[in-house]
Amino acid sequence: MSTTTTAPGALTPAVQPESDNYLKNSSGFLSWAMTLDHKRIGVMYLVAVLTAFFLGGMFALALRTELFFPADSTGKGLFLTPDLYNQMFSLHGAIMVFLFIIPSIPAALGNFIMPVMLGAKDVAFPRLNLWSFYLWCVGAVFFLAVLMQGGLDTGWTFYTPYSSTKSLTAVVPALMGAFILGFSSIFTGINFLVTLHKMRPPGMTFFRLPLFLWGLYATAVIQVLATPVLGITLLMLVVERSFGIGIFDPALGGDPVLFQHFFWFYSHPAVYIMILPGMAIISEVISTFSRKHIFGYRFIACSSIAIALFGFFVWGHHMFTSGQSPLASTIFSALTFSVAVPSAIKVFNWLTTMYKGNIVLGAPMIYALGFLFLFAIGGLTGLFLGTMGTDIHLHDTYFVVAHFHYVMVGGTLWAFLAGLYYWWPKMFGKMYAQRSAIVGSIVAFIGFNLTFFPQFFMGSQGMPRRYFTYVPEFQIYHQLSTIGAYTLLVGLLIVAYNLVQSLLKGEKAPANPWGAATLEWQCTSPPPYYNFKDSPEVGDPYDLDRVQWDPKTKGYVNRPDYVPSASH
Amino acid sequence: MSNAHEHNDISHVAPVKVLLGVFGALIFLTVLTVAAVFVDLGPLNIWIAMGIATVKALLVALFFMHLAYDRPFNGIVFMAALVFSGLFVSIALLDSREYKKNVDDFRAVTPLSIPAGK
Amino acid sequence: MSFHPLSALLAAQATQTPREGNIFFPAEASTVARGLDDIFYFILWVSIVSFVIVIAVAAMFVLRYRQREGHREEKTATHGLGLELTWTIIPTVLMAVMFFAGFKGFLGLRQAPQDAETVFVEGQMWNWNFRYANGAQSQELVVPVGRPIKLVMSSVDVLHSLYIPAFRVKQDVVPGRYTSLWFEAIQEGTFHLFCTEYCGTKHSTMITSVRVLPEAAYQAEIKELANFIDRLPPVEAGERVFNMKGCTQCHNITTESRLQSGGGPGLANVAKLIAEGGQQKFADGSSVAADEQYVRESILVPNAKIVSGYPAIMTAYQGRISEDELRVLIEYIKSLGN
Amino acid sequence: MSTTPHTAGVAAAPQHGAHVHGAHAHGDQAHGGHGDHGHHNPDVAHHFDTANQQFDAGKLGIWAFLVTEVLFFSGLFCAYSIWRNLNPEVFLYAHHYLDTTLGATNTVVLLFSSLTAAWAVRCAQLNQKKGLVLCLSLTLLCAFGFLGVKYVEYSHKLHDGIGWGTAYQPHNPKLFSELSPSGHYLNGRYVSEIAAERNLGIDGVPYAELDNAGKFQIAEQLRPEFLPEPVKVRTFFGIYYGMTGLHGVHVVGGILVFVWLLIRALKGQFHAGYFGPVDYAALYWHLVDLVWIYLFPMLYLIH
Ligand code: HEA
Ligand code: HEA
Ligand code: HEC
Ligand code: CUA
Ligand SMILES: [Cu+2]
Repeated sequence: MSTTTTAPGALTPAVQPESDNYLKNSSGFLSWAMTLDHKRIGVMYLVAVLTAFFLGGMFALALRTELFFPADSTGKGLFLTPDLYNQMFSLHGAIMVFLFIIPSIPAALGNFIMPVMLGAKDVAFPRLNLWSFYLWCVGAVFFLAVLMQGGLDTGWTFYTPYSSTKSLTAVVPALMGAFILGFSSIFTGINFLVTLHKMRPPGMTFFRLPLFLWGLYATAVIQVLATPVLGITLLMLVVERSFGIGIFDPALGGDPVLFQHFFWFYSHPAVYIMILPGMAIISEVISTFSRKHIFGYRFIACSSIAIALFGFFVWGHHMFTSGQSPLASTIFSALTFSVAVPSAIKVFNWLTTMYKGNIVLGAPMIYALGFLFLFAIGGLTGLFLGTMGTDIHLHDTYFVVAHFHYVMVGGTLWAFLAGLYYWWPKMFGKMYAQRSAIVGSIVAFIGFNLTFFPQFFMGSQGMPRRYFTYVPEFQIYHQLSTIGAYTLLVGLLIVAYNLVQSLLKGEKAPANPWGAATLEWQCTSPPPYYNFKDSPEVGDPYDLDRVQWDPKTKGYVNRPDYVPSASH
Repeated sequence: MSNAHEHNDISHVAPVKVLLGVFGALIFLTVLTVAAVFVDLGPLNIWIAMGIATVKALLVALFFMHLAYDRPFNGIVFMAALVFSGLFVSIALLDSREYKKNVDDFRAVTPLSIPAGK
Repeated sequence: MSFHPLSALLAAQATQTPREGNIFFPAEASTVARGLDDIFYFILWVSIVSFVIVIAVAAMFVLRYRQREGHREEKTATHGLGLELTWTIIPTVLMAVMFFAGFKGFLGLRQAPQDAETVFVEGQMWNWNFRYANGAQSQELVVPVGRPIKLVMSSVDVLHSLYIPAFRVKQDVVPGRYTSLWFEAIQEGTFHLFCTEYCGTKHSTMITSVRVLPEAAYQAEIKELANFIDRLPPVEAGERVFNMKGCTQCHNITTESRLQSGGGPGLANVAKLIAEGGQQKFADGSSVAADEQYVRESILVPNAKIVSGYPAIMTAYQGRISEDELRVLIEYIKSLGN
Repeated sequence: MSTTPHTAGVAAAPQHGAHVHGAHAHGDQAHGGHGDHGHHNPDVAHHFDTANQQFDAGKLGIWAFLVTEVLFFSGLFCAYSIWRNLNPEVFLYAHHYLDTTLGATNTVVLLFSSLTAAWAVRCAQLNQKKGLVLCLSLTLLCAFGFLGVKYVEYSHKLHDGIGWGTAYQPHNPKLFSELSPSGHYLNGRYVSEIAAERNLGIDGVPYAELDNAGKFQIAEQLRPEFLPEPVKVRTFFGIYYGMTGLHGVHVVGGILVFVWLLIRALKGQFHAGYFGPVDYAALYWHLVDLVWIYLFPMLYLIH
């Protein structure tokens, strides 16, 4: 536990009795299952999304294993039938998107960190927060039911009329599951939106919010504005499939392209639900681990909002070949680039933050650097897809698969892991072994690139996605990719081992191991049940002069002679 | 009723006069919409009906829902909903109109027939 | 790989010599391919340069400013409008160029020349059917070299997408409407034609070829395709129709059922029944004498009578098959009993 | 940005003495309300500092929720706009099956319930318990009335085989050209309207004075205007049921909420210092009303 002399104005981590920490203040199954504490809900979410990630990962490995060889001359695959393969990628995509990546950063890490970082006692609606978690569970149960009832083979995009008339799998339960998960996500969004507006302690103006909170704010805006449209789309599809209403089914005079408008009106903004919180974590980590004030705070904050809002105008870039009119395609293509600009701004701001810093290569920073590398590739390849002429060739090939794994895995997953390693000591009060954390990260990095880099080439050469088998010239790329996937598995297993070890044997974490200036580091690790007895003093969240290294606690403590600098 | 009674510390209290007045206006506008149907103005009819509906919606939002007295931010939030739904509907509509010809051409050759009981 | 940044912006058409295939692309076998590839290479170079800058700068900072004995961070400005505007405006300009190049390339892909010859395409789970102006039909696409071809496409069931990587063209095939694309092949040879919109079990084998032939050979080929029914013996002609209409997707010509992989009964069964004068049993418990009339109905309106044990997934061929084709097809099915 | 939410300080004086303690005393301190967890205003949850903050948070929360509701409905509005725009004949043809009188009745019922809901908030704000109970009960009554009318409408249609999707199987193939089996539609306003407009009649006897057989004959004459039935009529009913059904589900949801409010109101849990739930529920109810304000002309008054 850290101790220090108090300076007027600066806040000291209060010495709290052990029993006060949120993990120990009560015990028993019900104390978790019925908890309204955002921290416990965050931890439950964390366990839940990691389980989903593991399951989705297993499906991915099945895909990759099958693709090691093309089907033989009789059409038989290595160990899957075409139908099973189709179910694998559909469930892989649906689980990864709806159960893992969308709730990952906001609902797991965000839930835990956001109120503490803000200096609030809880989110605005704790009960709604718990509801959101249980809705996630119900959604997950629906997906499990889908697994029992013969899978899902529509792809995660549920395009009609295949999904409404032809598929023989459990489409309706899957749609219901995704519908419920949508509401789980909406509830998180509403909660965060209100918390950030109404629960800010005195002095915490909008432009003093840490960038992680800006990211969550922008995310919440998308969750509230876009997710309901997913809800109604899925509901209409349920009705279409069950009763044959005819809105999307051409056999009844409906329009399948309209369905795609409905789907992507949500699902494009949803990719920014996935990346914005990730970018926000990177802003925190890079500043802290470079020991530098973040560069261009306002530009970063505003670019998050810009991405969130512009992200609503570009959905049609998924539909350039769908039969959408050239007029609409042109509008969507032009606007697509307008969303890419704020992302570029962020990248350059992060770089400048590192300039003349004192860069600590801890595990979170290694992940942040990995993010920079992988997200740049993922984002830049998005430009090939946003360009109408080239997307015609690249659409629905492995080039797209590679693009979105680079942004979702290389981007969001890497940021998620950066955040997990960053806040782990705060969440569980334990330090982890830096060395094996970094080894895991590097193995995963190599495995990831080996998996998905070859896919760019086979994609631009014409390998279509969602293919159970393929023509021989693509074999070498597929084999590299499969080997990469197993390497990635090894890397992630090291990560999992490292984290479990830390729980079992880790050293006790100081209140502020990395020397960050945001408020969550002002309370003990793990935080007390009430977060803060008194609202903490709010200052510039990136003024790292506030703290200094204290060899006694092996952490940072508040500097006694600290005077807040006027500049920002 | 004296003004002192009409006060609440937390939020604005809508005066009875306003409530009844708004209600009266809403009923009047409903009658007006129904009446407007009997006048054939071609394509204008729909716009008149929607226009009246919008006036009604505004009345409800401003007075019953207190937006006229509320924090402006709540109004902005609500406007966002309308703007984004408008965006969604209008672009989807624009696109379907653009490719309508491809559908019509096809249907001219292959008329739609919906089997009974399907 | 050779690269001409300016040519990308001009989105040139047929003027330049096409390139051979490389790690990025198959050979440029249509008039539009080269221009589109140039746009790709333009974006590629912008990406490579900005990626290298980003990563080099990051690496340099990590090396120079990493934490070590005696090194301290230095205070620098926390914001700078000039810098930030620079890296807002430069990417904006580059992306504007990408958009316009891509837009022009797209228009080139969408506006078919007036004199293009039309070929009708019908997508079906999981078969392609091409119909030419002279009435010929084929399962592979046959086109002449050096002449624009316009494909007018529709689907009878779900979404498909016609993709010819060597031509850099792709367009979804949508039920209930027409979509179209055009190309002009500039190289003889055989190229892949993929279905790239997920369409169920055999999406990955909904593959066929494009054969690009010299004009004369092309004319001869479609002539042969047009009147094979008159020329060939009925059973042989029927076999061709059988393959062309996608029946093989769901039916074996033995007695073996394809139920497991989402298909229908082996057609030798019904052939045997016809030969023996037997009855076919249906899902609703009824049965009917298996004869030509029954086979005919099974093809035209398959859902009228559903063979017991099978789902009603066969698509109706009413209006999609000519009397002649039907006649030889029935002959062929009857011949399967032997 | 607006002022920080914490400045407001003092909670409204509640009517019961029991509520007067705790937070208010600290109103003018810099960190108003902090550090007194021991004696908190029982109406304010632990993580809020003041009743005002709690109310504001709830209010923004409910507005954000209404945003999601609007976007949720927007999907159906989108489908409607596109179908109506591309297939106007279908809409013109099929909407005659809807009964404008019932639709208008329901509009008035809902508007009235909106008035009582708004009034309920006022009563709660002013500590008028009796008024509050009355207003909530009236709102509930209207909600049931609305559903009752909807039930009548739905059951008439279903009786004629006009369901949605696969259940769209009009019993009588010539349904639209004749009196419907329930005698409900074409003998109603629609035929009479046209007949009046065009002075239709038999042997100089105007339509209105004809017996049923005569009316039937006129309906027969009007047939060609309706025939052949546009193929996609059933999708109109799909949209009709979809929109009114989803709206109906929201009415049912509203009923549950208002029952809960009524119970709490009877227990005297609302007062000038704590009436958030009444306000939030009323906002929701007004939105349900707003949706109907559009649905009514869109579905019933097509020209
Ligand atoms: C985390 C999720 C995520 C993110 C952040 C993005 C970001 C982007 N995406 Fe991606 N995308 C997906 C997830 C994501 N995407 C998914 C899941 C799909 C497929 C769904 C499916 O079909 O199943 C998809 C598909 C997809 C398509 C459709 C392809 C097709 O099907 O044909 C397109 C087309 O425009 C596209 C474009 C873009 C663009 C322009 C960005 C931009 O926002 C990227 C901006 C970033 C940068 C530009 C890089 C960083 C900047 C620099 C390094 C500075 C230097 C830059 C310059 C000088 C230019 N994406
Ligand atoms: C977040 C989203 C996400 C993630 C993380 C992944 C991860 C992976 N994906 Fe996936 N993928 C999608 C989203 C995602 N994917 C989507 C949306 C599609 C489109 C589906 C469609 O077409 O409908 C798709 C499609 C897709 C395809 C294309 C299939 C086809 O078109 O035929 C392939 C093929 O290689 C693939 C592979 C992989 C691999 C190898 C991984 C690997 O990265 C997986 C690695 C994970 C593991 C191996 C699990 C190990 C985990 C642990 C050991 C626990 C770890 C614990 C801690 C870290 C604490 N994916
Ligand atoms: C999408 C899959 C599919 C395609 C394509 C298909 N069929 Fe079928 N077919 C079936 C199924 C399933 C059945 C059994 C159920 C039924 O009777 O409809 C069937 C039944 C039949 C029967 C009756 C068989 C019996 O044993 O009584 C005949 C004959 C037939 N098909 C011929 C054809 C011909 C000829 C074609 C091509 C022109 C064709 N089918 C294309 C799926 C298909
Ligand atoms: Cu046809 Cu995929
Ligand atoms: Cu997108």
